[in-house]
Amino acid sequence: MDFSLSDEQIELQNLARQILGDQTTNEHLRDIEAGDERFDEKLWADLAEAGLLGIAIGEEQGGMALGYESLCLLVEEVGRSVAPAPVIPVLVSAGMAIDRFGTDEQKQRLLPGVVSGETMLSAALIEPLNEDPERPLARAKVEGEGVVLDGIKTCVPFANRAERIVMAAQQDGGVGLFLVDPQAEGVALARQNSTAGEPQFEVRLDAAHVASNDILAGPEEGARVLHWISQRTAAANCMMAAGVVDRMTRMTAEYTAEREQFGVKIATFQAVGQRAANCYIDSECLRLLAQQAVSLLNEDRPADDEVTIAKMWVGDVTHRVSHAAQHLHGGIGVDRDYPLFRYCLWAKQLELAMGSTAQLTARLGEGIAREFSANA
Amino acid sequence: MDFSLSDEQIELQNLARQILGDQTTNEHLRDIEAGDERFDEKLWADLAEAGLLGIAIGEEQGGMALGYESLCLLVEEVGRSVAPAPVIPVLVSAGMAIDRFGTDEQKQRLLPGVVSGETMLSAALIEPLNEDPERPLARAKVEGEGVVLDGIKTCVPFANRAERIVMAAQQDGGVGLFLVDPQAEGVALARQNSTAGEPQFEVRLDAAHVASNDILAGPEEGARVLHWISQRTAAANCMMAAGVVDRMTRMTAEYTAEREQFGVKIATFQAVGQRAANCYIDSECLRLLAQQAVSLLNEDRPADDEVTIAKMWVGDVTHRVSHAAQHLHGGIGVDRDYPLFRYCLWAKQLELAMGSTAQLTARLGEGIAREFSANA
Amino acid sequence: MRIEFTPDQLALQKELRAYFEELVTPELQAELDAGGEGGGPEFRKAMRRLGADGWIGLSWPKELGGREMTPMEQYIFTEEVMRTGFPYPFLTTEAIGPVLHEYGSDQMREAVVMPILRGEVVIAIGYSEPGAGTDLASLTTRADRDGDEWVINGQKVWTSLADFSDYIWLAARTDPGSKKHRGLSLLLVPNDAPGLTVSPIWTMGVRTNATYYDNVRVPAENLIGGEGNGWALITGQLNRERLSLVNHGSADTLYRRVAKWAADTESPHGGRVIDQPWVQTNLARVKSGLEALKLICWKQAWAMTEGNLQMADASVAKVYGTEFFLEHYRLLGEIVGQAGGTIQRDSPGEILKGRLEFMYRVGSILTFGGGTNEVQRDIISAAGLGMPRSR
Amino acid sequence: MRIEFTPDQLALQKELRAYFEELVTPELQAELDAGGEGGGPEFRKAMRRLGADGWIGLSWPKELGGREMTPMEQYIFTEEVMRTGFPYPFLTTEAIGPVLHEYGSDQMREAVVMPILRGEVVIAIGYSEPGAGTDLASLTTRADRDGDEWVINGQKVWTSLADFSDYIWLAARTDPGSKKHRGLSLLLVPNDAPGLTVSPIWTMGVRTNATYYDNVRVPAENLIGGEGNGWALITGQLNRERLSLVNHGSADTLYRRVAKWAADTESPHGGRVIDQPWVQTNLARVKSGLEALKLICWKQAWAMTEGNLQMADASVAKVYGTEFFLEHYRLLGEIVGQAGGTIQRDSPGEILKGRLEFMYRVGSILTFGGGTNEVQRDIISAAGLGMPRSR
Repeated sequence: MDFSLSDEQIELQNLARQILGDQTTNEHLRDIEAGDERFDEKLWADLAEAGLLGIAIGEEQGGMALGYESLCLLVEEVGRSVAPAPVIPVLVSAGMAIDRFGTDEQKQRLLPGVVSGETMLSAALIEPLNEDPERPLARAKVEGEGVVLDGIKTCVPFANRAERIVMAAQQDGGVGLFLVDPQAEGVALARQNSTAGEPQFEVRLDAAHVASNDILAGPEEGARVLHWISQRTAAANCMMAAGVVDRMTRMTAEYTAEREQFGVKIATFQAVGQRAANCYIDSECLRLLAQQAVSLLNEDRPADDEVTIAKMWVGDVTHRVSHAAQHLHGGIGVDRDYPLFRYCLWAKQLELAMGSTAQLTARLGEGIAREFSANA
Repeated sequence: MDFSLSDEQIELQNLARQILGDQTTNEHLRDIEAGDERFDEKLWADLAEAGLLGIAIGEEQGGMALGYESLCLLVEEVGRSVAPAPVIPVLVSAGMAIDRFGTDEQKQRLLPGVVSGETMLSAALIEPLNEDPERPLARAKVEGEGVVLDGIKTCVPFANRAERIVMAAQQDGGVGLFLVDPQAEGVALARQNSTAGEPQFEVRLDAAHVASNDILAGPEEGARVLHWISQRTAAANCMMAAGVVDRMTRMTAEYTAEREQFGVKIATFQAVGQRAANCYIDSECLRLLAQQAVSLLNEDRPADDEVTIAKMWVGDVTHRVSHAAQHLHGGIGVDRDYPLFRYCLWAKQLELAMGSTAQLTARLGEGIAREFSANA
Repeated sequence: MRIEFTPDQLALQKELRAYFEELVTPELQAELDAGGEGGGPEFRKAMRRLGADGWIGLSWPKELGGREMTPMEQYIFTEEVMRTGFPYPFLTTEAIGPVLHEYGSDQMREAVVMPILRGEVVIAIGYSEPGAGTDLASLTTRADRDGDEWVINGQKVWTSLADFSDYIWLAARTDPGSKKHRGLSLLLVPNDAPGLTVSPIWTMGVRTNATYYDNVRVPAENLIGGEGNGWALITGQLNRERLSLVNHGSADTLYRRVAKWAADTESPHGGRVIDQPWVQTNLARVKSGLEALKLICWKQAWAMTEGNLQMADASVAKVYGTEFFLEHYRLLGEIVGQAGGTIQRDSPGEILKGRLEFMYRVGSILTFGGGTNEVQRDIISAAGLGMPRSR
Repeated sequence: MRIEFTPDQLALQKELRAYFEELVTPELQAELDAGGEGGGPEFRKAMRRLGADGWIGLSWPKELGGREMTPMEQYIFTEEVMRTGFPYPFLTTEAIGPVLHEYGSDQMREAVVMPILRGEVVIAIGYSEPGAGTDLASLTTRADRDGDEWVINGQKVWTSLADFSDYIWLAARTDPGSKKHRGLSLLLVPNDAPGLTVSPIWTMGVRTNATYYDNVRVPAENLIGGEGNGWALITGQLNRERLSLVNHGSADTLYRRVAKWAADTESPHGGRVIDQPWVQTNLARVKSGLEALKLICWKQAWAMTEGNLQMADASVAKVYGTEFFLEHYRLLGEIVGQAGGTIQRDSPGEILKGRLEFMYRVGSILTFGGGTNEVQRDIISAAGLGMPRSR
């Protein structure tokens, strides 16, 4: 049993904190958000420069091969700073999946650019009215050496900038996983405005051709790979949420320790302190659950329930802490001139992505029924 | 729209408060509870003397025919005083049902004694592993003019003292309702200790014979009558819970306004006041919901959802307020020398009787799905 | 007890529902869907029509052109307005209008009050300041007498509607040495007064405003209700505001829209969205919470009609309603999922016009706005339960 | 990070689980099922066997006959004990024993400490008084020096186990003029001391006791740890108590029992109890809450092993655990229904030996016992978040 980080991980964490902290001042984020897309090219380049984009990418591709758990420390810091840096789609859902399951050619073609910050990737995990990443409705038909895709994906982050988008489709014999070029013929992108401001796209596939060297997994192994990606994306979301929630909680403690009403610091009202304590408890629980899921996945151990439970907690905790933080701040908490609102918007996004608490509770319950029936 | 009581109802309420208040001092209840059964014969006689047992029984039987809503005022006061007086089983589940659906002979035989306090009745609404009152598993077989019953009923209050127990059984063509003599051959009672201390019994029916004049409803109308009884029993439980919760809340306010720790009244800790305020809000919501259900049933209007929702709130509110009251009292709250514990025990009993919140939520949800599907 | 609408009340509800269905034209709906809290040309047109049809001034005496409605009837009106989502300026028509009529000059009655009744005037509220939110009595904006005028200097925040309103109903300190709630007065400031600037505060949801007062001059008669009498008027208005904050109508409409959507929408893996037990559970929890909200609102409207509203009960409504709304949006948001909860209106793939996405962003101000819920709970434990106050 | 037991830890867990399965004979189980917190002959027998097998004194140095276990290993032991429901006297063996060994006389080591290690002695805690619960430092029971003895006068409440314990570990004021936490000392009082009377307090759940001290005399050496040093010993012990209060083992066992019952039990209208979606939802909510509890406990045990336990985190465990338990019992209680939740053990129709009925009645003391949760939250906001204190 060990809850501590290695020295190497602590170094990574400090490095990430430093780079992200410097470049996510309220003023700077406001400038970025005044632009067309909530993305900070310089920050991305700096993360690349520091090697952080290669944390979980193999050394042969220029990465550091330090694994998923270490990468999730970066993800947590992105949450803590709400940096406009798509670490989960690029590095977890797509980058790590290619590093693990891709052909040598795919790795060599795509990953060095990811490490250097020049290549963006993304993953398309949900579809309209079908938010279960593991049961895609899109269809793939073999055509020659490649496949042809039809279907719609939705809420795909940064699809416009991605060199390739990882996506799944039903095909004869199972589920296949493909690296789709968003600029290819038959692929149409439509911009979607999302709560958190992350640029997202609806991706329509109309007989979109995927060449054979862009097949990530065939129907025999696709389901397993897709499960692998879903789990790691979900657990990374949990770590990001842990960062968001931790910062919201501390920001609230800091603000109420300064803000005066009725001649006293409002933190000295017991109702304020007790509610902040609830946020602390929630934040602590969420981080532990996220860490457990991440550390098990890091060692490729079974973690289905652990991931589901961590994601269930994300929904509850983001909801509770986001509202508590806004409430204890009062008006300034929703003012776009003060940094809290970004955390609240990301909290909502993370609450609903990769399954809502109600839905996941039902799923976990079904699993429990199976588990105890098998025992019976 | 009118939330007020009539002058007559206010008189009844005051009368009930006076009689119940006088006879439910902590000392007196302790004496009663030291006995074999938690039942106060003198109190019951006094309620009869004051006419309160006849509130909802027809004038021809010696009652006042003031209806269900007025009876529920008495029920609420029994909750508020945790009096050892089985008003719901005797007066609501059995008495009102016989008054409404019984034959003249049944009414004349049983109800004058109920009004005078000499005749006790009860109702057996649940069975082992089958807590849906409207779907009995017991079986009735016609035999001559009467029927023969087989099955098991559980948690039947005061079965030992009842002249007749209202109970339902499946029979050819539907559900029948019967007035069962607990002393009859083929009926065996086994005492059950219950959380609230109410004497309850498992009632085993082994070819128990019911004479034709003890049939309350035949298979054509039994389901309707059973629904009528279930709803009124459930809504009366809600009113009793409203009384219990109101008293727990006020007792907590009174205690914390007196109790000192750290040199101050503990009520002046904001965390204490805020939590007591939550109890007040819960208590207010519960009373309104219970009143709505009761007032609709009083006029024989449809109230299925209203009763279900009120009962759902009973589960949530009794749980929350009971724990808040115990917590804010500290140790004395669980001490059987101080009166709070009785309210907490009744709170638990009422929480789980007539359906738990989780179960009823599922049922209400099914109804909503039907409602909106029909609209579609 | 009779916990149902009377036939007359049902008839009024029906009349209003039909009226509003007609009032909200597709053009108005489009303007409302585009966000904001009113002020557009369609909004103005609808207000004038409401005035012409005699629906403004519900609570006013008939001799003033009002309807002399009971609070119960006003509640029914409010609920139907809220169902449509129309940003009816209740504070202008029901709170400030009557005060202006009672205390204003004849000239002001002609110039402001009659136009309010005709639906031509909207008034913004200028109370909060950067350092005076929950502790409103500590505000520092001042108005100094200079001959026949008051000269106003200071800054307000959360002056919602000020970007399109005709006047601002401003709280200022007219006795500079006074402290807390003494020495405050209310002034009616025309939006076009020189020295007044309005600058937007963009929140997570809608726009509100900061307003700056740099030697803004208003005639002496624009101080309403007497010098130093501001606090009573402010608190009276806050109590009234609280009533329209927690209304059952809009929450019920949203529930029905989501339930209908779930019943009408096929799930790609078979069945409809509403066939899933967890969806049913969420809907049931919403319905159960709504039922309590409805009864709290009804009881409050009834108690006001009877002249019998308890202080604690008004606070119960504020706390319960505002906290329920947050649960409500969340439970419904889970049903519409990531797409319904995070894709904004007018983006491809949005669900129910992005309504749940929007409600999350605007809904969170209610627990501290209109008197923070901690203060309300302090009121409940003191006034409702007789407990000694915390401080 | 490695958020799993190591192979050694798993082996210890396995060893203990097998050991306790054997230790809890049917006779002992029957005695435990009959309620109470120990003290019966089977309990005494099991304690002596635990002593003989070297399982007492986990945290003690080896030279004292202890096991020198790390806090992580102690946690595993505690969890396995809690799974069985055996009322192991942790405070006697892990908190008071070592203090007596450190500060007690040789004679006392022989007469009390060694018997503790052999499982022959149980000690009750006498801290709370009628007027000193949460505010423990205001206690008034006094001990006055008279020659070679201390003379004790006063009254304690919540002296659990005193009805069968061998000693009472008593907090008393030895400096009569002192206030609050100064001037308090701890004394070991034999249960058979003249002038000591024990009278039951019957609670909703188990029995506890009031203890009365009427000129009770104990030798001077029975004051342990130095005159006036009581407060540090008391708070140290309370911190330790908090750890065994919120343990994952018993809650997890109850969850598994109910889930297994629901999977094994046919529903009369078709299917099994566990096939109902709402039952699955309740179980999932329990499991999700248990998972957090498990990790909080693990982290705490790990942090103690590393010598790195944060003050706020110990309070997080206390608050989260005790409030979760109440939800836990309720969610499981709904599954077993009215019969399972309200019919007591040994009545016909009870479910799972009335366990859920019982847990409701005893479970509610934890949120205020062991340091009330409001105080814990004050600690969290101050120590964990650096917020200024309320008072």
